[in-house]
Formats: sequence, C-alpha cells, structure tokens
Amino acid sequence: MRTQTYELNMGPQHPSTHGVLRVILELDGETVIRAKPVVGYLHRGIEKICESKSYPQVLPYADRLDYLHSMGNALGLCQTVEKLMGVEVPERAEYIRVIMAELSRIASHQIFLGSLVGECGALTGFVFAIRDRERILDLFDMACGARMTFHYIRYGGVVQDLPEGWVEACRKFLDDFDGMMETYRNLLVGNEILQARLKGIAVLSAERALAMSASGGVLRASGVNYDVRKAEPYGIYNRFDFDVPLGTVGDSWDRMMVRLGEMEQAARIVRQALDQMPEGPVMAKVPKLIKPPPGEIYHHVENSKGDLGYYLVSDGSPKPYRLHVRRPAFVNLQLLDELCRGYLLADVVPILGTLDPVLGEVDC
Amino acid sequence: MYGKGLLTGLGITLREFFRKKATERYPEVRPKLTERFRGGKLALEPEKCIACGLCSLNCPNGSIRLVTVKDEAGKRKLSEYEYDAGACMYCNLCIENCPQKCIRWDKKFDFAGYDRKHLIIDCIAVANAKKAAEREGGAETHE
Amino acid sequence: MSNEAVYGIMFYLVSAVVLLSAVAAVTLRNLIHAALFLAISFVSVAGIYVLLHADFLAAVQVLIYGGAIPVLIAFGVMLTRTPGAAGSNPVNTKTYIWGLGITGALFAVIMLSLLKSKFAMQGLISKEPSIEGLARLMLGDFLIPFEFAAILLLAAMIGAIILARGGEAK
Amino acid sequence: MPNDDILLRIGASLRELFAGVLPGPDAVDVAMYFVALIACVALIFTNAVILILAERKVAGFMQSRLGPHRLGPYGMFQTVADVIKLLTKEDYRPQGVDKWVWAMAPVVLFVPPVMVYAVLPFGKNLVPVDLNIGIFYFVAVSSVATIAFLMAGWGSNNKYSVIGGMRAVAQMVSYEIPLVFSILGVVMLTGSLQTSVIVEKQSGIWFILLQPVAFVIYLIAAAAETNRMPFDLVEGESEIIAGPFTEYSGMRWAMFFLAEYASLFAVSAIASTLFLGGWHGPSFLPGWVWFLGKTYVMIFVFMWVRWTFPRLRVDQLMALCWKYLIPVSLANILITGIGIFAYRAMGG
Repeated sequence: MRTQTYELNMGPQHPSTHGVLRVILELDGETVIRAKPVVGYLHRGIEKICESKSYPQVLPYADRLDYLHSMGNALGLCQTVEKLMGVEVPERAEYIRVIMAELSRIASHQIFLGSLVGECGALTGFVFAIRDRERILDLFDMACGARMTFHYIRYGGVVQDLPEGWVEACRKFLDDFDGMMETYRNLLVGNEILQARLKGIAVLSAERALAMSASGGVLRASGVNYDVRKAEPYGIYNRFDFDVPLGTVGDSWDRMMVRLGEMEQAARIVRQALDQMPEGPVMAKVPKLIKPPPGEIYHHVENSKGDLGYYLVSDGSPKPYRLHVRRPAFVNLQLLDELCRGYLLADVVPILGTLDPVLGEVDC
Repeated sequence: MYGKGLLTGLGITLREFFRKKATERYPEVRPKLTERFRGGKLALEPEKCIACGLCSLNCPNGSIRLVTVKDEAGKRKLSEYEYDAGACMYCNLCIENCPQKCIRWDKKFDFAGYDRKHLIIDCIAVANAKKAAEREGGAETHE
Repeated sequence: MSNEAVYGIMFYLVSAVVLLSAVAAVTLRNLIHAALFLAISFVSVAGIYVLLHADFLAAVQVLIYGGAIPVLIAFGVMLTRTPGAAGSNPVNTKTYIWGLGITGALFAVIMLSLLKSKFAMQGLISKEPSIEGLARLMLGDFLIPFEFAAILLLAAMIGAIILARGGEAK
Repeated sequence: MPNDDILLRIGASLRELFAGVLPGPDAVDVAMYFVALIACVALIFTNAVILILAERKVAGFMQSRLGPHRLGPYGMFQTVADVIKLLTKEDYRPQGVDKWVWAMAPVVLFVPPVMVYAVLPFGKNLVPVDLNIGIFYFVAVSSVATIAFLMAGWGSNNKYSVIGGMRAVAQMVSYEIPLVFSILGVVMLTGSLQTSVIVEKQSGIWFILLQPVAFVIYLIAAAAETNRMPFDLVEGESEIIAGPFTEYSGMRWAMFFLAEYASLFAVSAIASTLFLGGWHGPSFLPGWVWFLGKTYVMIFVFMWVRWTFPRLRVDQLMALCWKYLIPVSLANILITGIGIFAYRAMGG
C-alpha cells in the first residue's frame, strides 16, 4: 500500500519539549522519518548584550544560560575572566565553588531525571525529583538568597561566606541523598516499563558522538571517557577522588544511568570538599573596576549538560569585546534528528529528554 | 523476576501515600525566608542616601532611575527614586555597591498586579508613607 | 395499548432507522460519515433482535459490528488522501441502475427462500435463555461445521498477516 | 435479612406507589426501569464528582502533595467548582472540525458506561436489569466506546487527535480479546453469564482465589480499555498532548471526563462482581455497601497504578496484548476447563 508521510509540528507550545523548542516531525504513521528542531524561540541575544555591559554586570546573565545549572555557568565565566586577569582565588572560595557547582549538578540532573520519566508518563517520579531538588535550592537560598539565578560566584571568589549552620545543613542533605537515590532506583530504575521504553532506543555510537561533538552525559553514555574535570582539571578538581560513570551501549537508558551515576559522584565530591574545606577569606583582592588585559582566552568547564566553553576577547576596556559561549545543550540538540529517525513518535519525547536540552542555553 | 520492579514501585508510592506531605498551604502558611533572601522590592532610606547614583550605574538592566537636584548649599540631593521591578534581575549589585547601605530588599515577594505600572515603585513615596504610618500608630504597614 | 401494538410500533421505528442509515451509508460523499451511518444501521439491527427476545444475538451484533466499525473508519482515514474527507466516497451515478438491479435480485432470492422454508419455532417466543440453546446447537449438533469455521477464520487471519507483512517488505 | 436493606425497601414502596397509579404490571415494570435508569445516571454524576476529587487527592498524596485543599474542608468542593466553571464556559467550536462527528463524540462516548450500569449487581435483588447475558452485554456495550474516540479523533481535524483516535482503535479492539477471555474463566466456573448468579455462586469462595491469573489479566485489559495509565496512549499528554480531547473545551471536554470515570467505576464494579464476591460480606453492613466498598478498593488500585507507572509505547502495548495476554488467557481457559473436568471426575 502506498502511504503518505505527513508533517507534525511539535511545539513551540507542547508540554514536553523542554520549553519553547519546536520540532518539525515528518511521520509515516507513527514512525519518525525526520525530526527537525527549530530553535530560537527563547533567543535573548545574551552574547550581544554582554558586549555592552561591564564585567560585573555580565555575570548575572551567565546564570540565565542554563538556568538549571547556574552555579556551573557562573563558575566557568568567573574562571575565564580570572584566568585572563591572573587572579588567585582564595582556598576557601575554591572549595565553596566546587560544593556549589556539584550541588547544582545534582539539582540539574534531578530535573533531567524527573522530566525524562515524567514525559514517559511517570509523573510521580517527576514530583519526587522536584521535591528532593527543593532541598538543594533551600541550601542555595541560605547561602545567597536566591533559588534559581544565584549570582553567588563572583570574579575572585564568592560574594559571601557560607552562613552559620550551612555546612551542617549540607551534610544533612547528603545523608538524606542516599535515601533519595534509593527511591529513584526502586521507583524508576527498577521499573520494567521504563526499561522497555528506554533500553535499546536511539543508540549513539562513540564515533558518531565524537563526530557530532557531543559532550557531557550524551558522550559518556556512548562510552567515551571524557570529562573536563578529569581531562583538564580546572579549579581544584584534581584534589578530589571521583569516578566518571560511563555507558556501554549509548542508548537512552545509558544516557539516563550515566546521569544517575554522576549525581552520586557529585555527592561524593561535595562530601570530600566539606571535609577538606579550610577557613579563610572567600574573596581575592579584585579591583572595583574589572579591566582584563587585552587578549583572548578560551576556558571550558564540565557543566551538567556537557562541555561548557567561554571564549572571551578583551580589548582592555571594562566591557568584554566579544564573549562567545559554547553551549553544550545546543551542540547536543543537533543529534535529535539522527537519533529519532526510525523510532516512534512516542520515542521522540524521551530521546529529547535524554539529550537534556535547556532552552535558555540552546537559544542563549 | 519480571514485574518485581513494578511491585517495588507500587510499594514506594503507597508508602508515600501515608507520609507527611512536602507542600504547604501557601497563603495561610507563609514560607520561611532566609536571612539573605533577595526578593520583593527595593526599600530605600531617603535620608541616608547621598544620591551618588552607583546603584543605578551598576544595574545591568537599568531598572533604577534616580533624579538628583542640587540644594542651596550646592549639595546633591535625591528628588526622585524609581525602581522598576519588572526589569529587575535581582542580582543584588545595586545593594552591594551602595556606599551608604541605604537600600535593601523588603522581602515582600507577593506583589503581582494587573498592570505593568504596578511594578514601577516610587521608593521615596513608599518610605515616606511607611514613616508616616509609624508615626501614626507605630504599626507596620502592609501595602 | 396492547403489547403487540407496542412491539409493532417499535419494530417499524427501528426498521426505519436501519434502512435510512443504510441509505445514508451508501449515498454520503464523506467516507467517515458513511462508515458511521453503517455503524448506526448495524447497531439498530441489534434493536430488532432485542424485540425478538434474542438478547444474545443482539449483544453479538453490537460487539461484532460496533467493535468492527471503528476499524472500518480507521481504514477510511488511512485511505483518505488529503485534503479533507469531503469527497472521499465517490458515488458513481452511472452504476445506480446496476446496483438497483443486483439489490432487487438479491432481495427476491432472499424473500423467496424465506417464504419457501418452514421455521421450527414459528410464532413462538422462547422464554428459555437463548444462549443455552445456541451453545447446545453449536457444540453439539453442529460441532464439525463450527470447528471448520474456526479453522477457516484462522487461515484467513494468517493470510491477512502474511499479506500485511509482504506489503511492508516492499 | 434482605428486607432490612434500605434500598430494597425504597424500591418496594416505589413499586407499590406505581401499582396504585399505573394500569397493569407491565407498565409498573417499565416505570421501575425508568427509576433504575435515573438512579444509574444520578450515580454516574455524583460518582464522577467524587472520583475526580479522589483521583486528585490520591495523586497528591502519592506525590507528597496535599492535593486540592482550598475549597471547603479538605478541598471537598473543588470538583463542584470545576463543574460550575466548565458549565459556564463558552461552547467553543474550533474552525474546520467535522461539525456533527465532533459534537456527537462526547455523547456517544457517554452511552456505553450508562448502559453498562444496568447490569451491575449492586446487591442481592438490586440489579437494575438482571439480563441473563449480563457479562456478555457489558463486553458488547463497552466496545462501542471505540467509535466515540475515533469520532472525536477524526472530527477534531487535528493531527494529534487523529493519531490518538487511531491508537484508540488499535488498543481497544485488541484488548477486548484478553478482557473477554479473562471473564470466560469465571463464566466457565459458574456456567452462567448472569451477574447476579455469578455473585451468588461466590458465597463460599471468591473467584479471585480460583482465578488469580484471570484477575490480573482482567485488571490489565480493563486499564487498557478505559485508557488509564500505563495504557493511556490515547491521551498520551506528553506525546500527542491529549489526543482526541485536544480540541474540546467546556462541558464537552467534561463529558470525556465523566465518561472516563463512569467507565472506571463500571470496570471496577465488574471486577468486584466477577472476582471479589460482589455483595457478599459480613452481614453487619448491607450488601450494596460491601459491593461499593470493593468497587472503591478496585478504583483505588487503578489510581495507585496510574500514579506509579510510566506509559507503554504503542508497539509494546500491542506486543503485550498479542504475545503475552492472549496466550496466557487462553492457557488459563484450558487449565480452568481441565480443572473443572478433574473436579467433576473426582465426584465433586
């Protein structure tokens, strides 16, 4: 029988496209022939805005790139500018930064896990993940007064020392964290329906992953051992003992399990950092008016979505001449078409979920 | 065995059914705000302000507009101070850069309105109204 | 009003629905609408069975035809080319005469056979549950034809699956 | 003591009342059927209001939330408010829909559950219409719901809706087979299709103990027939938004919900009839209370499952039905037959 393909517009207003992503699907029945992501519905021109702002004013915008891992974004930008200026960050600040970035990674992966299973239909798993993430947000709220756009990590350190009782609260969270992981494992990982939904779906080979310059969990699920924290340790990451979880098959399931493993490793890093954290100042001597010397620099960090890079060109003025962000979510999202082909309409949503795009970062 | 995961899942949700709930009845139970909470509107203490304009200068979005006048002694004085909450990023840069520490967050975060204009706040008027109310009855106003 | 009069009125009402919806099914230009009217027609036939106290047959009618019509509609949807279903069921007016002729001939054959044959339970409304008699007939007296029918259906099903698979391979 | 039952007494006094006014016993019977119909429809509406609140509460509690709590004590009037809101909403018809098909779909969908209620054995002598093919009638009537979903899906003139409608056909037509086969095991044990007889025969032992496999198959197939998680592919709100419901609003949309909860109640009631002993229970409570109690337990199970599991994919759904449920249910029928034969051979 001769069949006709048809186009289906998924988004930009669709409950499971992670924001305002639009995917133009070409379908044959329910089989996907082509899935074309259309981005730009959340484009705010952050890179261009940054050219007209002074360095301290640029920093809040970094929080708004990948708003689920704000601390990591801010950490990357601060380290870029510090590298160009040659600023030495105090020890305690370095530890606080690592703690914040890793907690933020856990929170981001909780959203990833929750939204992935929520899109597969297990809404309770979604709510559990969100509920547990709330504990981390409470910690951030204590430290900097905001729950989402923190603006806590600054050039030269962090803006304020941790408040009284914060370390204890964080330890308490880490104690409960194992229980949370246990719940996720029992409710979601062990669930045969979820396994059937994700295993063997959208297999990404290591070669293709590298060729498409995927990074983060997407790359590691395909078995490529690349983590910026290990490959080019920035900050003080070489002082911690942690593993890089790797996948074997590169399917949706591996992409989920790698993220779950990363959550545990992040908790491990936070534990070590809390133990090793010294007393002392949290802010280096940084001039009020930040004017990096003329030059250019590229610095990248391992964000929850992948390899987040900042390319900064300075002309010696108090405003960046050019700031370009290599957004891992944007790069990973281009795999969507390739991964979706030949799978069913119902697979598109989990595949999109395992690529974990945050539209704030994709569109920038 | 196939189906074991399904049954453990059912066990977890059933256990959750009888547990204490995580949510609060919001308008009756107010959330506990932390000491460093950044939210609500900017509260200005006009008499402390030296009208240096650093807050406005440091704001990434230009959400603070202030007008200064010179008084008889040639001293700069604040005449207007407008804060646009709609444009505010809550980055805290204005407060950190204030040499007199005369602005702070009022932490009253529930000020949704029906019009954009409700988000533009005349901070001097608010401060004066608050002072007047304190003089009247000493009671805290809740605008 | 006597019971017979009520049954008579009901019979003619239901029959009218059956016939009118059947006519609609063959004349409507929209394939989906035609299929839906076919469903109405079939389900109302069940009403006639109910009037005849053949509840089991009525339920079977609803189950088979009520359940199968959606499949018919589904095929209609799949075979309908865009844009729209407005003209998806073309009616060729030239063949009207042929259709009428064939229908008339078929009607005559059925009427003749009905008039000629003698029914065992003429004018008798059985109070016994119809399903038990049916079971006795099917699994007793007519067991062999019943099983043959089952085999035939199985073969048809396998054939359908093979045909569908073959289409996929191309 | 069935005469102590308050519902039976109401029925008896109504019958007396009608006998005084109406000529002949046939007319009284017809009048009593009307009373039963009205009672059924009233039950459907009140029940749907209760069940929607219950679902939201159950969902909330399992997700460590409070659920609706603003309106009335424990949010008891939330659904009432929702119904009022939906009733007063504009009756909005999107451009380009197939007018009649689209408008009739919610009505057609509402028919099968209402008709199914006629054979539910609420208590001893409390079956609205005690058909001798009761269970088969339930199967036959509930198959009509497929047409309604397809009508809604096609009539909406929306690709998401058409996909949902096509899924509805594939899913509901397929799952009817294991549903019938699982019921067949019980029918073989009782030798009757009449719901009241099936319940009567369970006075000693509930059939869930004799037919545990059939019970599980029934639960799965019933969840699929009512489009509930983990089989809610017809709605599948994360892929096809709401499938056939996408283009509906206001009261038409609410009709879908009413029908969904009415059929949820129906399949739960059939489950308690077939497997859980219907109205049987310790006699300190009237039979219909036991029946309703068991039904609500079944409803809770359906809700519990819904708020725990993710959704299956469409190919897995069909594979589950054709590759697992149908062979297992056929084997169940065979084993039941052998069991009955052996039991008789032993002189039971």
